[in-house]
Amino acid sequence: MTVRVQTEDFDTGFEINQLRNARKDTGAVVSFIGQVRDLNDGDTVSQLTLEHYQGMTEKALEAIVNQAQSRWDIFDAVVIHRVGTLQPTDQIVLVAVSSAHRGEAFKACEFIMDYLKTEAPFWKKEVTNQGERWIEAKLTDDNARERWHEN
Amino acid sequence: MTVRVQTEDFDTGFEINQLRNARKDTGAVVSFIGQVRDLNDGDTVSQLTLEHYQGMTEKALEAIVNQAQSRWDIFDAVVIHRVGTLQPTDQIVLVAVSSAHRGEAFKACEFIMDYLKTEAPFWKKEVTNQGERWIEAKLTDDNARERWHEN
Amino acid sequence: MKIKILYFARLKETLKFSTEDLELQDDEFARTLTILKLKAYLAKRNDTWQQMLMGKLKVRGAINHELVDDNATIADGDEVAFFPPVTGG
Amino acid sequence: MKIKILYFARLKETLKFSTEDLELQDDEFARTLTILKLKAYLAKRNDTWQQMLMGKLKVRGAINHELVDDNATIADGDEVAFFPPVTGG
Repeated sequence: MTVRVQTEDFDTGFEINQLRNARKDTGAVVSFIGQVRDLNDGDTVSQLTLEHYQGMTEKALEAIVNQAQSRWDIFDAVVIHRVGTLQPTDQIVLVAVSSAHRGEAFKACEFIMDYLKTEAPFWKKEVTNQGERWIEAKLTDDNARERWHEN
Repeated sequence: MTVRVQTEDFDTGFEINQLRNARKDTGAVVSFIGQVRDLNDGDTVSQLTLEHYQGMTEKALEAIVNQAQSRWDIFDAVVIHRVGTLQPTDQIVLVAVSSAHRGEAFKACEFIMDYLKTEAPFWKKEVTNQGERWIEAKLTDDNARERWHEN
Repeated sequence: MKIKILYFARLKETLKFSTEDLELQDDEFARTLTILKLKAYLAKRNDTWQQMLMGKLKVRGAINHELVDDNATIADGDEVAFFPPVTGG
Repeated sequence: MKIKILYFARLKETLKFSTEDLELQDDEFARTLTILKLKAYLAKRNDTWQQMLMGKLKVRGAINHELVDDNATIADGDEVAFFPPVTGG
Protein backbone atom coordinates (compact mmCIF):
# COMPACT_ATOMS: atom_id res chain seq x y z
CA MET A 1 0.00 0.00 0.00
CA THR A 2 1.22 3.52 -0.79
CA VAL A 3 -0.29 6.53 0.97
CA ARG A 4 1.25 9.95 0.51
CA VAL A 5 0.24 13.48 1.49
CA GLN A 6 2.39 16.05 -0.30
CA THR A 7 2.52 19.55 -1.69
CA GLU A 8 4.23 18.43 -4.94
CA ASP A 9 2.35 17.27 -8.02
CA PHE A 10 2.31 13.56 -8.91
CA ASP A 11 2.84 11.60 -12.13
CA THR A 12 -0.27 9.50 -12.75
CA GLY A 13 1.24 7.47 -15.58
CA PHE A 14 4.24 6.54 -13.44
CA GLU A 15 2.10 5.50 -10.45
CA ILE A 16 -0.25 3.40 -12.58
CA ASN A 17 2.65 1.69 -14.34
CA GLN A 18 4.24 0.84 -10.98
CA LEU A 19 1.01 -0.85 -9.94
CA ARG A 20 0.62 -2.59 -13.30
CA ASN A 21 4.10 -4.05 -13.27
CA ALA A 22 4.24 -5.08 -9.61
CA ARG A 23 2.53 -8.42 -10.29
CA LYS A 24 2.28 -10.40 -13.51
CA ASP A 25 -1.16 -11.68 -12.54
CA THR A 26 -2.57 -8.14 -12.48
CA GLY A 27 -5.41 -7.89 -14.97
CA ALA A 28 -6.99 -4.55 -14.06
CA VAL A 29 -6.00 -1.14 -12.76
CA VAL A 30 -8.73 1.40 -11.99
CA SER A 31 -7.75 4.94 -11.14
CA PHE A 32 -9.41 8.16 -10.09
CA ILE A 33 -7.95 11.63 -10.40
CA GLY A 34 -9.59 14.62 -8.78
CA GLN A 35 -8.57 18.09 -9.90
CA VAL A 36 -9.35 21.71 -9.16
CA ARG A 37 -12.30 23.02 -11.19
CA ASP A 38 -12.40 26.64 -12.33
CA LEU A 39 -16.07 26.72 -11.35
CA ASN A 40 -17.80 25.86 -8.08
CA ASP A 41 -21.42 26.57 -7.10
CA GLY A 42 -21.64 28.88 -10.09
CA ASP A 43 -18.66 31.05 -9.17
CA THR A 44 -15.29 31.30 -10.88
CA VAL A 45 -12.51 29.77 -8.82
CA SER A 46 -9.00 31.18 -9.12
CA GLN A 47 -7.30 29.30 -6.28
CA LEU A 48 -7.82 26.44 -3.84
CA THR A 49 -6.00 25.85 -0.57
CA LEU A 50 -6.00 22.44 1.08
CA GLU A 51 -5.40 22.15 4.81
CA HIS A 52 -5.02 18.81 6.60
CA TYR A 53 -4.42 17.29 10.02
CA GLN A 54 -0.82 16.16 9.90
CA GLY A 55 -0.41 12.97 11.88
CA MET A 56 -4.00 11.86 11.42
CA THR A 57 -4.28 12.11 7.64
CA GLU A 58 -2.01 9.22 6.67
CA LYS A 59 -3.53 7.01 9.37
CA ALA A 60 -7.05 7.78 8.18
CA LEU A 61 -6.12 7.04 4.56
CA GLU A 62 -4.38 3.80 5.51
CA ALA A 63 -7.43 2.71 7.51
CA ILE A 64 -9.63 3.35 4.47
CA VAL A 65 -7.36 1.35 2.15
CA ASN A 66 -7.23 -1.49 4.72
CA GLN A 67 -11.01 -1.58 4.76
CA ALA A 68 -11.09 -1.77 0.96
CA GLN A 69 -8.54 -4.60 1.04
CA SER A 70 -10.60 -6.58 3.51
CA ARG A 71 -13.78 -6.15 1.46
CA TRP A 72 -12.49 -6.83 -2.04
CA ASP A 73 -9.96 -9.11 -3.61
CA ILE A 74 -7.51 -6.44 -4.72
CA PHE A 75 -3.73 -6.62 -5.05
CA ASP A 76 -2.57 -3.13 -4.13
CA ALA A 77 -3.64 0.50 -3.90
CA VAL A 78 -2.01 3.92 -4.16
CA VAL A 79 -3.48 7.06 -2.61
CA ILE A 80 -1.75 10.40 -3.13
CA HIS A 81 -3.37 13.59 -1.85
CA ARG A 82 -1.94 17.05 -2.27
CA VAL A 83 -2.13 19.88 0.26
CA GLY A 84 -1.25 23.56 -0.01
CA THR A 85 -2.28 26.07 -2.63
CA LEU A 86 -3.48 24.90 -6.05
CA GLN A 87 -4.85 26.43 -9.25
CA PRO A 88 -7.66 25.23 -11.58
CA THR A 89 -6.73 22.00 -13.44
CA ASP A 90 -4.10 21.16 -10.81
CA GLN A 91 -4.34 17.57 -9.65
CA ILE A 92 -5.60 17.10 -6.08
CA VAL A 93 -5.86 13.37 -5.53
CA LEU A 94 -4.98 10.06 -7.16
CA VAL A 95 -6.47 6.74 -6.12
CA ALA A 96 -5.34 3.71 -8.12
CA VAL A 97 -6.20 0.07 -7.40
CA SER A 98 -4.90 -3.13 -9.00
CA SER A 99 -6.59 -6.53 -9.06
CA ALA A 100 -6.99 -9.67 -11.15
CA HIS A 101 -10.40 -8.68 -12.50
CA ARG A 102 -12.07 -5.35 -13.12
CA GLY A 103 -15.13 -5.57 -10.87
CA GLU A 104 -13.12 -5.62 -7.64
CA ALA A 105 -10.83 -2.77 -8.72
CA PHE A 106 -13.77 -0.53 -9.72
CA LYS A 107 -15.58 -1.10 -6.44
CA ALA A 108 -12.50 -0.68 -4.24
CA CYS A 109 -11.41 2.52 -6.03
CA GLU A 110 -14.83 4.17 -5.70
CA PHE A 111 -15.12 2.99 -2.08
CA ILE A 112 -11.77 4.56 -1.20
CA MET A 113 -12.80 7.86 -2.81
CA ASP A 114 -16.20 7.91 -1.07
CA TYR A 115 -14.60 7.28 2.31
CA LEU A 116 -11.75 9.71 1.70
CA LYS A 117 -14.33 12.42 0.97
CA THR A 118 -16.07 11.88 4.31
CA GLU A 119 -13.40 10.59 6.71
CA ALA A 120 -9.96 11.89 5.75
CA PRO A 121 -9.12 15.18 7.52
CA PHE A 122 -8.73 17.58 4.59
CA TRP A 123 -10.43 20.95 4.25
CA LYS A 124 -10.69 23.13 1.17
CA LYS A 125 -10.81 26.89 1.02
CA GLU A 126 -11.33 28.56 -2.33
CA VAL A 127 -10.75 32.01 -3.74
CA THR A 128 -13.59 32.95 -6.08
CA ASN A 129 -14.85 36.11 -7.78
CA GLN A 130 -17.11 36.37 -4.67
CA GLY A 131 -14.13 36.31 -2.30
CA GLU A 132 -12.62 33.62 -0.10
CA ARG A 133 -14.74 30.83 1.37
CA TRP A 134 -14.47 27.44 3.02
CA ILE A 135 -16.03 24.69 0.97
CA GLU A 136 -18.95 23.07 2.80
CA ALA A 137 -19.24 19.30 3.09
CA LYS A 138 -21.84 17.88 0.74
CA LEU A 139 -24.78 15.70 1.67
CA THR A 140 -24.23 13.82 -1.60
CA ASP A 141 -20.83 12.73 -0.28
CA ASP A 142 -22.40 11.33 2.89
CA ASN A 143 -24.95 9.51 0.77
CA ALA A 144 -22.21 8.13 -1.48
CA ARG A 145 -20.49 6.65 1.56
CA GLU A 146 -23.73 5.27 3.02
CA ARG A 147 -24.29 3.13 -0.09
CA TRP A 148 -21.41 0.89 0.97
CA HIS A 149 -23.21 -0.16 4.16
CA GLU A 150 -26.03 -1.74 2.22
CA ASN A 151 -24.17 -4.64 0.70
CA MET B 1 -14.56 11.21 -28.18
CA THR B 2 -11.44 9.25 -29.04
CA VAL B 3 -11.68 5.62 -30.15
CA ARG B 4 -8.60 3.82 -31.43
CA VAL B 5 -7.79 0.21 -32.32
CA GLN B 6 -4.07 -0.28 -32.73
CA THR B 7 -1.18 -2.74 -32.45
CA GLU B 8 1.08 -0.18 -30.72
CA ASP B 9 1.18 0.34 -26.98
CA PHE B 10 -0.36 3.49 -25.49
CA ASP B 11 0.75 6.04 -22.88
CA THR B 12 -1.85 6.12 -20.11
CA GLY B 13 -0.42 9.20 -18.40
CA PHE B 14 -0.50 11.16 -21.64
CA GLU B 15 -4.08 10.18 -22.47
CA ILE B 16 -5.34 11.00 -18.98
CA ASN B 17 -3.57 14.37 -18.98
CA GLN B 18 -5.12 15.23 -22.35
CA LEU B 19 -8.56 14.56 -20.89
CA ARG B 20 -7.75 16.45 -17.68
CA ASN B 21 -6.57 19.55 -19.46
CA ALA B 22 -9.23 19.70 -22.17
CA ARG B 23 -11.67 21.57 -19.94
CA LYS B 24 -11.01 23.69 -16.88
CA ASP B 25 -14.30 22.62 -15.30
CA THR B 26 -13.19 18.97 -15.26
CA GLY B 27 -13.19 17.71 -11.68
CA ALA B 28 -12.80 13.95 -12.16
CA VAL B 29 -11.10 11.49 -14.49
CA VAL B 30 -11.73 7.77 -13.99
CA SER B 31 -9.70 5.30 -15.98
CA PHE B 32 -9.47 1.57 -16.47
CA ILE B 33 -6.51 -0.35 -17.83
CA GLY B 34 -6.76 -4.01 -18.75
CA GLN B 35 -3.57 -5.98 -19.19
CA VAL B 36 -2.44 -9.50 -20.07
CA ARG B 37 -2.21 -11.77 -16.99
CA ASP B 38 0.44 -14.47 -16.80
CA LEU B 39 -2.21 -16.79 -15.39
CA ASN B 40 -5.65 -17.77 -16.74
CA ASP B 41 -7.93 -20.55 -15.50
CA GLY B 42 -5.00 -21.92 -13.51
CA ASP B 43 -2.60 -22.17 -16.47
CA THR B 44 0.51 -20.14 -17.18
CA VAL B 45 0.02 -17.78 -20.12
CA SER B 46 3.02 -16.90 -22.27
CA GLN B 47 1.27 -15.03 -25.09
CA LEU B 48 -2.07 -13.57 -26.07
CA THR B 49 -3.30 -12.76 -29.58
CA LEU B 50 -6.16 -10.38 -30.15
CA GLU B 51 -8.21 -10.58 -33.32
CA HIS B 52 -10.90 -8.08 -34.24
CA TYR B 53 -13.44 -7.25 -36.94
CA GLN B 54 -11.90 -4.33 -38.75
CA GLY B 55 -14.63 -1.96 -39.89
CA MET B 56 -17.05 -2.96 -37.15
CA THR B 57 -14.83 -2.52 -34.10
CA GLU B 58 -14.55 1.27 -34.10
CA LYS B 59 -18.27 1.63 -34.85
CA ALA B 60 -19.17 -0.69 -31.97
CA LEU B 61 -16.90 1.20 -29.56
CA GLU B 62 -18.27 4.57 -30.67
CA ALA B 63 -21.82 3.33 -30.17
CA ILE B 64 -20.94 2.22 -26.64
CA VAL B 65 -19.37 5.59 -25.77
CA ASN B 66 -22.39 7.39 -27.27
CA GLN B 67 -24.66 5.36 -25.02
CA ALA B 68 -22.56 6.26 -21.99
CA GLN B 69 -22.69 9.95 -22.98
CA SER B 70 -26.46 9.86 -23.25
CA ARG B 71 -26.86 8.16 -19.86
CA TRP B 72 -24.41 10.18 -17.75
CA ASP B 73 -23.28 13.76 -17.58
CA ILE B 74 -19.71 13.21 -18.72
CA PHE B 75 -17.42 15.53 -20.67
CA ASP B 76 -15.35 13.19 -22.81
CA ALA B 77 -14.09 9.63 -23.11
CA VAL B 78 -11.08 7.84 -24.59
CA VAL B 79 -11.09 4.18 -25.57
CA ILE B 80 -7.92 2.56 -26.90
CA HIS B 81 -7.84 -1.18 -27.59
CA ARG B 82 -4.83 -3.08 -28.83
CA VAL B 83 -4.88 -5.98 -31.28
CA GLY B 84 -2.16 -8.40 -32.36
CA THR B 85 0.22 -10.44 -30.25
CA LEU B 86 0.90 -9.43 -26.63
CA GLN B 87 2.86 -10.77 -23.63
CA PRO B 88 1.95 -10.85 -19.93
CA THR B 89 1.78 -7.35 -18.34
CA ASP B 90 1.29 -5.77 -21.78
CA GLN B 91 -1.56 -3.28 -21.78
CA ILE B 92 -4.68 -4.34 -23.71
CA VAL B 93 -7.22 -1.62 -23.21
CA LEU B 94 -7.61 1.88 -21.77
CA VAL B 95 -10.94 3.51 -21.00
CA ALA B 96 -10.79 6.98 -19.48
CA VAL B 97 -13.74 9.27 -18.78
CA SER B 98 -13.81 12.91 -17.63
CA SER B 99 -16.65 14.72 -15.87
CA ALA B 100 -17.39 17.47 -13.36
CA HIS B 101 -18.01 15.04 -10.47
CA ARG B 102 -16.75 11.57 -9.69
CA GLY B 103 -19.98 9.55 -9.59
CA GLU B 104 -20.77 10.05 -13.27
CA ALA B 105 -17.22 9.26 -14.40
CA PHE B 106 -17.07 6.03 -12.35
CA LYS B 107 -20.39 4.79 -13.70
CA ALA B 108 -19.67 5.69 -17.33
CA CYS B 109 -16.20 4.12 -17.25
CA GLU B 110 -17.45 0.82 -15.82
CA PHE B 111 -20.42 0.84 -18.20
CA ILE B 112 -18.14 1.26 -21.22
CA MET B 113 -15.93 -1.64 -20.05
CA ASP B 114 -18.91 -3.93 -19.39
CA TYR B 115 -20.35 -3.25 -22.84
CA LEU B 116 -16.97 -3.48 -24.55
CA LYS B 117 -16.53 -6.94 -23.00
CA THR B 118 -19.81 -8.18 -24.46
CA GLU B 119 -20.41 -6.17 -27.64
CA ALA B 120 -17.13 -5.09 -29.21
CA PRO B 121 -15.86 -7.64 -31.76
CA PHE B 122 -12.55 -8.73 -30.22
CA TRP B 123 -11.44 -12.31 -29.66
CA LYS B 124 -8.55 -13.56 -27.56
CA LYS B 125 -6.43 -16.63 -28.15
CA GLU B 126 -3.81 -17.54 -25.60
CA VAL B 127 -0.71 -19.69 -25.59
CA THR B 128 -0.43 -21.55 -22.27
CA ASN B 129 1.60 -24.43 -20.87
CA GLN B 130 -1.42 -26.55 -21.99
CA GLY B 131 -1.14 -25.33 -25.60
CA GLU B 132 -3.08 -22.80 -27.65
CA ARG B 133 -6.72 -22.05 -26.92
CA TRP B 134 -9.42 -19.52 -27.66
CA ILE B 135 -10.66 -17.75 -24.55
CA GLU B 136 -14.33 -18.46 -23.90
CA ALA B 137 -16.77 -15.64 -23.17
CA LYS B 138 -17.69 -15.45 -19.50
CA LEU B 139 -21.17 -15.52 -18.03
CA THR B 140 -19.97 -13.02 -15.42
CA ASP B 141 -19.38 -10.52 -18.24
CA ASP B 142 -22.96 -10.96 -19.48
CA ASN B 143 -24.18 -10.45 -15.93
CA ALA B 144 -22.02 -7.34 -15.53
CA ARG B 145 -23.67 -5.85 -18.61
CA GLU B 146 -27.19 -6.84 -17.54
CA ARG B 147 -26.85 -4.80 -14.33
CA TRP B 148 -27.06 -1.61 -16.39
CA HIS B 149 -30.58 -2.45 -17.57
CA GLU B 150 -31.94 -2.35 -14.05
CA ASN B 151 -31.58 1.34 -13.34
CA MET C 1 -28.65 -11.75 -54.64
CA LYS C 2 -25.08 -11.28 -53.59
CA ILE C 3 -23.77 -11.06 -50.03
CA LYS C 4 -20.37 -11.04 -48.41
CA ILE C 5 -19.73 -13.29 -45.42
CA LEU C 6 -16.91 -12.92 -42.89
CA TYR C 7 -15.83 -15.46 -40.27
CA PHE C 8 -13.80 -14.71 -37.15
CA ALA C 9 -11.79 -16.38 -34.40
CA ARG C 10 -12.55 -20.10 -33.88
CA LEU C 11 -14.96 -20.12 -36.83
CA LYS C 12 -12.40 -18.71 -39.23
CA GLU C 13 -9.77 -21.11 -37.98
CA THR C 14 -11.88 -24.26 -38.17
CA LEU C 15 -13.74 -23.47 -41.39
CA LYS C 16 -10.51 -22.19 -42.95
CA PHE C 17 -12.47 -19.30 -44.43
CA SER C 18 -12.05 -15.68 -43.45
CA THR C 19 -14.33 -14.23 -46.12
CA GLU C 20 -16.43 -15.33 -49.07
CA ASP C 21 -18.80 -13.82 -51.60
CA LEU C 22 -22.02 -15.77 -51.85
CA GLU C 23 -24.41 -15.53 -54.80
CA LEU C 24 -27.93 -16.81 -54.31
CA GLN C 25 -30.75 -17.23 -56.79
CA ASP C 26 -33.27 -14.43 -56.40
CA ASP C 27 -36.06 -16.70 -55.15
CA GLU C 28 -38.37 -16.94 -52.10
CA PHE C 29 -35.48 -18.30 -49.99
CA ALA C 30 -33.24 -15.34 -50.80
CA ARG C 31 -36.01 -12.79 -50.34
CA THR C 32 -36.76 -14.05 -46.80
CA LEU C 33 -33.18 -14.79 -45.80
CA THR C 34 -32.39 -14.42 -42.09
CA ILE C 35 -29.26 -15.07 -40.06
CA LEU C 36 -30.67 -18.42 -38.91
CA LYS C 37 -31.63 -19.48 -42.45
CA LEU C 38 -28.20 -18.56 -43.74
CA LYS C 39 -26.52 -20.55 -40.96
CA ALA C 40 -28.65 -23.60 -41.81
CA TYR C 41 -27.86 -23.17 -45.52
CA LEU C 42 -24.10 -22.98 -44.92
CA ALA C 43 -24.25 -25.86 -42.41
CA LYS C 44 -25.23 -28.23 -45.25
CA ARG C 45 -21.75 -27.92 -46.77
CA ASN C 46 -20.31 -30.66 -44.56
CA ASP C 47 -20.02 -31.92 -40.97
CA THR C 48 -17.54 -29.28 -39.93
CA TRP C 49 -19.81 -26.47 -41.10
CA GLN C 50 -22.79 -28.17 -39.47
CA GLN C 51 -20.89 -28.44 -36.19
CA MET C 52 -19.55 -24.90 -36.22
CA LEU C 53 -22.73 -23.09 -37.28
CA MET C 54 -25.58 -25.26 -35.96
CA GLY C 55 -23.83 -27.18 -33.18
CA LYS C 56 -23.21 -26.45 -29.54
CA LEU C 57 -21.02 -23.44 -30.21
CA LYS C 58 -22.80 -20.15 -29.66
CA VAL C 59 -22.49 -18.18 -32.88
CA ARG C 60 -23.29 -14.48 -33.01
CA GLY C 61 -24.15 -12.68 -36.22
CA ALA C 62 -23.66 -9.16 -37.49
CA ILE C 63 -25.15 -7.45 -40.53
CA ASN C 64 -23.33 -4.42 -41.91
CA HIS C 65 -21.29 -4.08 -38.70
CA GLU C 66 -24.29 -4.25 -36.35
CA LEU C 67 -24.80 -7.12 -33.91
CA VAL C 68 -28.14 -8.80 -34.75
CA ASP C 69 -30.12 -11.80 -33.57
CA ASP C 70 -31.03 -14.96 -35.51
CA ASN C 71 -34.21 -13.47 -36.95
CA ALA C 72 -32.56 -10.45 -38.56
CA THR C 73 -33.21 -10.18 -42.30
CA ILE C 74 -30.38 -10.13 -44.82
CA ALA C 75 -30.68 -8.00 -47.96
CA ASP C 76 -28.82 -7.90 -51.25
CA GLY C 77 -25.35 -6.43 -50.88
CA ASP C 78 -25.16 -6.94 -47.10
CA GLU C 79 -21.99 -7.78 -45.26
CA VAL C 80 -22.74 -10.62 -42.87
CA ALA C 81 -20.33 -11.81 -40.18
CA PHE C 82 -20.33 -14.89 -37.97
CA PHE C 83 -18.24 -15.18 -34.81
CA PRO C 84 -18.18 -16.66 -31.30
CA PRO C 85 -19.17 -14.48 -28.33
CA VAL C 86 -16.64 -11.67 -28.04
CA THR C 87 -13.82 -11.69 -25.47
CA GLY C 88 -12.00 -8.38 -25.69
CA GLY C 89 -11.09 -5.94 -22.96
CA MET D 1 -5.19 16.01 33.75
CA LYS D 2 -3.50 17.46 30.70
CA ILE D 3 -4.73 17.28 27.12
CA LYS D 4 -3.71 18.83 23.84
CA ILE D 5 -6.39 20.38 21.63
CA LEU D 6 -6.05 21.14 17.91
CA TYR D 7 -8.38 23.24 15.76
CA PHE D 8 -8.66 23.12 11.99
CA ALA D 9 -10.08 25.01 9.03
CA ARG D 10 -12.90 27.45 9.83
CA LEU D 11 -12.55 26.75 13.58
CA LYS D 12 -8.85 27.53 13.60
CA GLU D 13 -9.42 30.67 11.56
CA THR D 14 -12.28 32.05 13.65
CA LEU D 15 -10.99 31.05 17.09
CA LYS D 16 -7.50 32.15 16.10
CA PHE D 17 -6.14 29.04 17.80
CA SER D 18 -4.47 26.16 16.03
CA THR D 19 -3.39 24.28 19.13
CA GLU D 20 -3.44 24.63 22.91
CA ASP D 21 -2.46 22.59 25.96
CA LEU D 22 -5.25 22.41 28.49
CA GLU D 23 -4.76 21.48 32.13
CA LEU D 24 -7.80 20.42 34.14
CA GLN D 25 -8.19 19.69 37.83
CA ASP D 26 -8.31 15.97 38.40
CA ASP D 27 -11.93 15.96 39.58
CA GLU D 28 -15.19 14.26 38.63
CA PHE D 29 -15.56 16.53 35.57
CA ALA D 30 -12.14 15.58 34.24
CA ARG D 31 -12.59 11.88 34.96
CA THR D 32 -15.85 11.75 32.95
CA LEU D 33 -14.77 14.13 30.22
CA THR D 34 -16.33 13.52 26.81
CA ILE D 35 -16.07 15.37 23.51
CA LEU D 36 -19.44 17.01 24.16
CA LYS D 37 -18.49 18.08 27.69
CA LEU D 38 -15.22 19.52 26.45
CA LYS D 39 -17.02 21.47 23.74
CA ALA D 40 -19.43 22.91 26.31
CA TYR D 41 -16.52 23.77 28.61
CA LEU D 42 -14.61 25.60 25.87
CA ALA D 43 -17.79 27.29 24.65
CA LYS D 44 -17.98 29.25 27.92
CA ARG D 45 -14.88 31.26 26.98
CA ASN D 46 -16.90 33.80 24.97
CA ASP D 47 -19.57 34.23 22.31
CA THR D 48 -17.29 33.30 19.44
CA TRP D 49 -16.34 30.02 21.11
CA GLN D 50 -19.98 29.36 21.97
CA GLN D 51 -21.00 29.98 18.36
CA MET D 52 -18.25 27.88 16.83
CA LEU D 53 -18.44 24.88 19.17
CA MET D 54 -22.07 24.74 20.31
CA GLY D 55 -23.78 26.70 17.51
CA LYS D 56 -25.19 25.71 14.15
CA LEU D 57 -21.84 24.66 12.72
CA LYS D 58 -21.37 20.91 12.65
CA VAL D 59 -18.17 20.17 14.57
CA ARG D 60 -16.49 16.77 14.35
CA GLY D 61 -14.09 15.50 16.99
CA ALA D 62 -11.08 13.21 16.93
CA ILE D 63 -9.18 11.66 19.81
CA ASN D 64 -5.62 10.51 19.16
CA HIS D 65 -6.16 10.70 15.37
CA GLU D 66 -9.40 8.67 15.37
CA LEU D 67 -12.75 10.20 14.39
CA VAL D 68 -15.11 9.86 17.37
CA ASP D 69 -18.63 10.92 18.28
CA ASP D 70 -19.77 13.34 20.99
CA ASN D 71 -19.91 10.67 23.69
CA ALA D 72 -16.32 9.49 23.31
CA THR D 73 -14.32 9.70 26.55
CA ILE D 74 -11.16 11.76 26.81
CA ALA D 75 -8.26 10.53 28.96
CA ASP D 76 -5.16 12.19 30.40
CA GLY D 77 -2.57 12.86 27.72
CA ASP D 78 -4.99 12.59 24.81
CA GLU D 79 -4.71 14.67 21.65
CA VAL D 80 -8.17 16.02 20.88
CA ALA D 81 -9.04 17.76 17.60
CA PHE D 82 -12.07 19.80 16.54
CA PHE D 83 -12.90 20.54 12.92
CA PRO D 84 -15.78 21.02 10.44
CA PRO D 85 -16.91 18.10 8.27
CA VAL D 86 -14.04 17.19 5.95
CA THR D 87 -13.96 18.27 2.30
CA GLY D 88 -10.92 16.65 0.66
CA GLY D 89 -10.69 14.63 -2.54
